[in-house]
Amino acid sequence: MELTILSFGIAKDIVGGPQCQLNVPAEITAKELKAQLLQQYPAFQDLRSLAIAINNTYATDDQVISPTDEVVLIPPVSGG
Amino acid sequence: MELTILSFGIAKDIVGGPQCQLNVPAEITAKELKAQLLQQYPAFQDLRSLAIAINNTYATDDQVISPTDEVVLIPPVSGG
Amino acid sequence: MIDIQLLDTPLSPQQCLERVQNAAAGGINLFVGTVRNQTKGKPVVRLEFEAYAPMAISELYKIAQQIQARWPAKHIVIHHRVGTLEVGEIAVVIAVATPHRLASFQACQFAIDTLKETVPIWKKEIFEDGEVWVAAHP
Amino acid sequence: MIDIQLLDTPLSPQQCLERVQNAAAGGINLFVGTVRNQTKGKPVVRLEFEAYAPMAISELYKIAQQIQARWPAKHIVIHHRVGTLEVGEIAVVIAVATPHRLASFQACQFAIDTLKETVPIWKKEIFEDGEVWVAAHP
Repeated sequence: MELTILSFGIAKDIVGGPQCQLNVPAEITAKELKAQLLQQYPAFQDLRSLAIAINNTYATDDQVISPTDEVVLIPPVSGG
Repeated sequence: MELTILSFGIAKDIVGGPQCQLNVPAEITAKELKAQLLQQYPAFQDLRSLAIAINNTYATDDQVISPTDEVVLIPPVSGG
Repeated sequence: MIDIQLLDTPLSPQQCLERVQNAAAGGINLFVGTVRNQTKGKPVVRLEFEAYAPMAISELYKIAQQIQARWPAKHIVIHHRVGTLEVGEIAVVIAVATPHRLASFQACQFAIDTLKETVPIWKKEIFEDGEVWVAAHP
Repeated sequence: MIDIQLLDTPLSPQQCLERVQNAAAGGINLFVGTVRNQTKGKPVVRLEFEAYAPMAISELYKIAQQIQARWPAKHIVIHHRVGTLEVGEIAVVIAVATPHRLASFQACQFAIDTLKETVPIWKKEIFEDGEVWVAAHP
């Protein structure tokens, strides 16, 4: 399936913009998506962390992503 | 010697005003002055603490008081 | 009362304080995070804050709710700035009012510590010769 | 910069904050102590604060100096109110600015904890049916 992924901070620089399309297997989990991203964009491997948010909440590793979910890449946060 | 003693807070209520005169032996120490006060005004015995300040500083027990010192009774503080 | 805001205009600590003040409060702790003029000795020109707004607000609410579950903090305000900030400007204000003072310190410190770990806000430091996303790399 | 004041007029947290703000500070902690509407369930009508002023100022300076010896706190403000205060009014404001946030929390908490132990200021709570010098008796 085709997934639209939003990015912020350094993730935006790594994928080349605030939004990208990714072709992923159906019923992919957050953990699998992350693995695919680390392979497709090796620069993610240099980060302190990379989290996936689904619909405004941190995803659990085994959470299944549906095509209508809002999927967001969360590189290490640095607010405050 | 005659000593002028300033009082604040509940100490003022106990000695009956912001200032009182006390007849004490020459070269009295802070500890001895305190003992005399506890005897002369037994209500001081009910307080959590009673400190003596000499010239704007907490006195040590063995500090000798001279007639020109500013002597102040410091009952338990409660600022803030 | 929980008041969470992301703002692209200057923050007002005074307003945050007034919002938490109440007759049952004895202690109010306010944390104000400002933009420092240097990082590891290197002069900072300005900062840029970016937020994933809906989730940032949701995570900030969670922090406030966790505080209310752990401490008797009736009123909590967390305002975070986004956009471009000059040196000395205020990036975040956290205000917590509690009946006794210790809880206000603990709750406010919990808020800023947790904010820095969980809230999707990112800070880019702009130096004279480049820029860095703060804390992105180990 | 150390700014210590005993005032018989309302305190301004905003002014205290502005005085400690500086370009090298990353964290500012502000503690605001206010008059609670009750003590152990008994409604408080008002408070009266009395200070042995010269020594209170001297002891507050000592606290600020101890802070500067222990933490990198360039600027410290402690303003304490004296006289009659109504419920909700501000009795004390402490502001500490440090390069990093943890020190600002620690130093500010040290200041209020030590103030309550050493500074010759006394608080009388006025109830509807009497008055009590706070903490005088065990």
